[in-house]
Amino acid sequence: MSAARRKEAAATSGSHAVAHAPDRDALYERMLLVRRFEERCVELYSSGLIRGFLHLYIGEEAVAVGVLDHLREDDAVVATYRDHGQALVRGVPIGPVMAEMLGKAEGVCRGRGGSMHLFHAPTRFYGGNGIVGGGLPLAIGLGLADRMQGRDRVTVCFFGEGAMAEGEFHESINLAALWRLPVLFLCENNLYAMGTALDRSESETNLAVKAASYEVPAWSCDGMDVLAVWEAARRAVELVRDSGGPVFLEAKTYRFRAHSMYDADRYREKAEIEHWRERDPLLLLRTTLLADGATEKDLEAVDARVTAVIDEAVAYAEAGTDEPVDELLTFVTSGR
Amino acid sequence: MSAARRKEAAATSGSHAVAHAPDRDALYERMLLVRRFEERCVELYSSGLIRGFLHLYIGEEAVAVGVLDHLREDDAVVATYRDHGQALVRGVPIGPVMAEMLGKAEGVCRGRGGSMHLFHAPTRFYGGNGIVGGGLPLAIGLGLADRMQGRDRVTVCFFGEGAMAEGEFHESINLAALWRLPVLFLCENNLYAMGTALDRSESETNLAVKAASYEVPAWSCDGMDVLAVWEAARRAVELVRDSGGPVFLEAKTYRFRAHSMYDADRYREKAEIEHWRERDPLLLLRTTLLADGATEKDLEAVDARVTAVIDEAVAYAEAGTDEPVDELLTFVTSGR
Amino acid sequence: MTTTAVQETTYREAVREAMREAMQRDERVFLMGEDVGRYGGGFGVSLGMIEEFGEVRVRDTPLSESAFVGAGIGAALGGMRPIVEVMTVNFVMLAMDQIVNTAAALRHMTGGQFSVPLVIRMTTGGGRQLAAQHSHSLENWFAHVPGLRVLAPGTIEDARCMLWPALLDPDPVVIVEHGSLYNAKGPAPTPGTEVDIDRAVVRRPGDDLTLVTYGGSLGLVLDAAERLAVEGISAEVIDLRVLRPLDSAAVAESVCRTHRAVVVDEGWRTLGMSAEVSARIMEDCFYDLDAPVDRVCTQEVPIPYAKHLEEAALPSVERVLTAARGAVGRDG
Amino acid sequence: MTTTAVQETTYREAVREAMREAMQRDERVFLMGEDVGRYGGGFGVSLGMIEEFGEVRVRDTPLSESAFVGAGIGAALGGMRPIVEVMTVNFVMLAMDQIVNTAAALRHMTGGQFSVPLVIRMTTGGGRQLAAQHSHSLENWFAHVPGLRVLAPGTIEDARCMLWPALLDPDPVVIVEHGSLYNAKGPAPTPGTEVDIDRAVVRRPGDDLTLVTYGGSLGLVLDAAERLAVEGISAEVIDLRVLRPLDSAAVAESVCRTHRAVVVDEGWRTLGMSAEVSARIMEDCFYDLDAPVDRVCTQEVPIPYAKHLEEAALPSVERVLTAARGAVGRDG
Ligand SMILES: Cc1ncc(C[n+]2csc(CCOP(=O)(O)OP(=O)(O)O)c2C)c(N)n1
Ligand SMILES: Cc1ncc(C[n+]2csc(CCOP(=O)(O)OP(=O)(O)O)c2C)c(N)n1
Ligand SMILES: [Mg+2]
Ligand SMILES: [Mg+2]
Repeated sequence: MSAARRKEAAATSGSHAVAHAPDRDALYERMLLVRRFEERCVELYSSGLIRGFLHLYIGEEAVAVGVLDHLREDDAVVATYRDHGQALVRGVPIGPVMAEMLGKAEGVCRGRGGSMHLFHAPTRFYGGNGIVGGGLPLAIGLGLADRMQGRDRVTVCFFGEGAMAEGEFHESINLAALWRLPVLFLCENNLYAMGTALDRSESETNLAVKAASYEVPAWSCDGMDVLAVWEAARRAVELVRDSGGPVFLEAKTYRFRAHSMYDADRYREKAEIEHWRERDPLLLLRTTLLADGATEKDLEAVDARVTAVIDEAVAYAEAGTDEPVDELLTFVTSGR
Repeated sequence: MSAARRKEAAATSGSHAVAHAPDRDALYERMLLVRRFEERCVELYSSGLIRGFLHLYIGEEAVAVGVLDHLREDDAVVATYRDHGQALVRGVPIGPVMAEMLGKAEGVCRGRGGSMHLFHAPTRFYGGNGIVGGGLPLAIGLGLADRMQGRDRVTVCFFGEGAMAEGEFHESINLAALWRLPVLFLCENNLYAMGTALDRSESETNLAVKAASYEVPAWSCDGMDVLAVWEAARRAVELVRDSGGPVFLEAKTYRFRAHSMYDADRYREKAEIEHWRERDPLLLLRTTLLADGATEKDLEAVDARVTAVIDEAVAYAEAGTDEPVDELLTFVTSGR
Repeated sequence: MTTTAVQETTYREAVREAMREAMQRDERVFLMGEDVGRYGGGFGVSLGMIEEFGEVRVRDTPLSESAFVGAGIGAALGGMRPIVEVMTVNFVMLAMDQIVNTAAALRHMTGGQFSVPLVIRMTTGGGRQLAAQHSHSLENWFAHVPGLRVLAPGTIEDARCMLWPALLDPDPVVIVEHGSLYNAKGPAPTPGTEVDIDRAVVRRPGDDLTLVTYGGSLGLVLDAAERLAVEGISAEVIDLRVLRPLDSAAVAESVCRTHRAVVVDEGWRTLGMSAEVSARIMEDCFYDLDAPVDRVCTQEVPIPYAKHLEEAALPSVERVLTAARGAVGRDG
Repeated sequence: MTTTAVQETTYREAVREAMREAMQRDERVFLMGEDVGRYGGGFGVSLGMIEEFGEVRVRDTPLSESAFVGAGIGAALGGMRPIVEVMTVNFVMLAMDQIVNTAAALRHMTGGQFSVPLVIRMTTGGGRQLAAQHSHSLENWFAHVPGLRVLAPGTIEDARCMLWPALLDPDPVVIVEHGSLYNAKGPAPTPGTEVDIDRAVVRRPGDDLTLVTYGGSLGLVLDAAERLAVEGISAEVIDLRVLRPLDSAAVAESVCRTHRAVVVDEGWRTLGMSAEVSARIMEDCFYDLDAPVDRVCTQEVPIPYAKHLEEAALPSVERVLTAARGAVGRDG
């Protein structure tokens, strides 16, 4: 998309840009979409249609949904290998996403990327990085380009709490603070990096305190409560946009599933998982919606709608074609 | 040196291990030795006998002298490319150090290392690293070995304030804090990394605050006042040894010379340099000594002694031989 | 099927047994890396070891490749014998400085005063649809660096038996384990088997041409040799297994006898291991060669996720057959 | 001496002029790296540029190689045209992950959606008594990686003229500048000179053998060719100058004509650039070769500080002469 087109698009994408109160129904539907999408992915993995690594976001949906609601179309998103949630919520078209998971030519990355590497230029979705912490330098670079070109865009960079031990985190947030780059550092603290608990990874486990030591405004929110995320992220995105400098936001969350499909999940207590499941973000919002007057039937209808969307995406993906093998070397360079 | 021999040596090296008050005369003499040594190096560089990079410690002598006085023989030192001061003060023999600068077979590293890479096994001097921040991981590994083997040794790791922006600093101090490794992180803050001023390198310029964010005890001292360094380092080394965990000490200092012999020093104000020269560590201690009763003649005698030692070292180095070229491939591997 | 007394094992178990044995024999040996403890290793290699040896000797590290590889260097200098696991080669780029500028250079740079008895293990290679960032084969980078020894165990026996001599080496050793080998099954090596970490080995004798390979490609090259035999082409298969120092003599001995060679490795073709092997054959066997040495490598493309594309990128039995036939002048 | 109108310049100034021109032509171009601003560049290359372009476009970075190289990638994606200076190749290992796993892989991994128009410049090589950690030549590592273009300007003209086309390339370009070239003097290229960043170039024609080289070794190879001429040996000198994609055709054309070749580069011999060139000559010219291709590279040792040892380690005119004489069968 050209800069001009993007500007225009941004101007018309009112719902995302200027909401002052959350649209709870929409948040619910988006979270459910991510949940059901990934549940379907598990099935497809079992039947061998999806292969490689598959990292599920189940349990963490409130984070992407609460955060990305505040972005304009011309803002940018940098994600990790656990990226289905961010991609779908950002608006990357679901059919091509599913086709990518299946390695089809119709996939967003024409089958080259797979689950870990979703990218989408039109929504400025910059992946999808399999290297822990690898997206951080790229994100500050996007911020640098915005600063140098005088644009008031925001780049949101997602990363796990485990990534904070990497040198890349340190170097990137320091540079962002020094140069005042408009980047939201969005830490998804799900307490584990594969099997490594936070307190075995960071000497300072209060991550907002840690980030604040870089002179970056930093705070935490309840990552299971989408409304709490929404509010915290609203402040954060606004502050980045208004100040032009970085902000750090920690969302305290939890993954209900194993790290990836290969993980036997030996390092966590069942009781701990159960405890967090009680705070399932879908459950929490569902309770609120019901209390606010929605009916079970309303919510079933949402589920049905979401399922239909996913069915369609799967059908699209399954009907997809294989990229011809003689295209193997396309896209290595521009071939200029 | 075998562990047994080292233990023995440590037991008899009383002067370094158990001093409760600084021996000011000795500190003065050591600082002067470093100063005169490097002044001689400049001459030798001009006459082409020393080549490559030469980074001078002139102005910063109080740091190495104040810190290393507290080490036992079985403790370890990790230095940077600006390592002449640390090496000499640690007790690496001056003749072989000078021979190394001249690339002679009689050099500590048989001419392979040069100025940036002084190493000395008997004094557990682990160099001499040309990669900024490169010594930090190695230092925590030495600490790890000590912890695993139940030894109460201390490893002092010197690095510049510029190194703190590197990912290696972050990863290393975090690991040291997590694993409680007996390492003293000794930051020589001379305000510049080549031409880059501290406030263009770190978003948080209070370096002790920065280090404390890793849950590591951290404080600063006046790096121009050797007695202040001595006292701060005494506490620091004691705390590392007693607690078994890491400590961070910042010495606020200044280099009077350019970064290296290639540097035209365009990035600093003359006035700034002059201002710091007034706090020359040798000048400060000299004033104290004179006030305490030493005479000009006493101090001249020290100078004469030091000069004689250096003359001898230079003579030793100049009389040194070239390593035979057919030894080129020796020491690449054990040749096992 | 068979009911012999020989115990079956896997490559994964062989690596684990090698580490267990080393830790039992020498208390200075310990294992550290990301998730080697509670998780049991990214590929399950160290499963159960933290229970057996405790968390002091099986150390989970934070995500800090540069620091924990460097800590391994320091610990080695401090008298320990660390085995550092870098989960996969894909992440080792973050620790490259420590490996090249410190571990490999230290002995020489210090005039022989210090050495770094460190073993760094890592999973390498593609073939499991892990896409561009998780399918690298960078053993050629390590093999370029003086001061390192680089081992590529391609069999269960080598996986089981190369670790101990690697730990005895006073110098840093990098061991690359191809990820698709972990599930390989076979008989457990008899206790006490000694394996050379200096020399290549002939895995299959032959007269018509030499196939040179190692690690993850060994299996497909042996398969290709089998099929060539059916076609009446007798291929000798050399498993380099030591990538540095490269055993050129073994390769030369074979090629000067067969007069033809194909080199197979999973790295990208340009400057992959095969380039060096080809250049050495040029130097050592030029006057004995009857055909140019050919290379079968990975196509020069970041490895794609889609199965059919990934397969097209990686070396295959078919591509080895084509090259081999070409070398002996059939269908060439 | 001469009073022609041709302006004298240096390699250093040529690089600077190239950057100045680019920044004048395209406001998206900017320079960032350690000490490129106030200090004027570790090797004085960017002296005066911060005064001319201001600190927004000539950006001093903290010591954070991974972050600022990665920031270059992001800035390129964000529409800028960054020139990132990594002070020397010795420090680029800290940024290797960003270069290989992101910059090089992105276009393919995204199915062609994104490209990374980034130029990364760095000083390389030895010869200045900087010892083991400051004398690397790792261009072969970059040349191994699909998705990168790698340039090695060995002349003032190339230093002056390769940057602009590199900036026009939609893909990441690594430019290695040998540190001992900066002071090289010669005529300034006439304005508007265009230089190819796809093709090698013949620097000296000859018939008896081909000497293939690039970058920091070009000078000594030309010297060697001069001396060979005196001995009656006519050596063609090919300057690869583009290390990826490698212009094998140019090499093959020459070698198939001269029937003999020596490849010279300053990397360690095993898996250095020469290995690939030798392997390609094997593939392209086997039946035309009259002698094995020889390589003159750096000895396999971390570069020592002492002058005589360093000289013994690096390629020299003498060593090229010996190899060349060997190749043509004199004193061989
Ligand atoms: C540099 C690097 N090291 C190791 C890995 C292997 N790995 C993949 S995910 C992961 C855990 C990351 O944890 P965290 O950052 O907390 O994110 P989460 O998976 O919890 O979302 C590890 C160790 C990797 N991909 N990259
Ligand atoms: C990783 C790395 N990057 C860049 C350099 C080049 N360099 C050498 S010293 C230096 C400045 C270091 O500053 P600081 O850490 O403050 O130490 P100081 O020189 O002031 O003692 C730089 C940039 C290097 N040697 N290593
Ligand atoms: Mg996590
Ligand atoms: Mg400094």
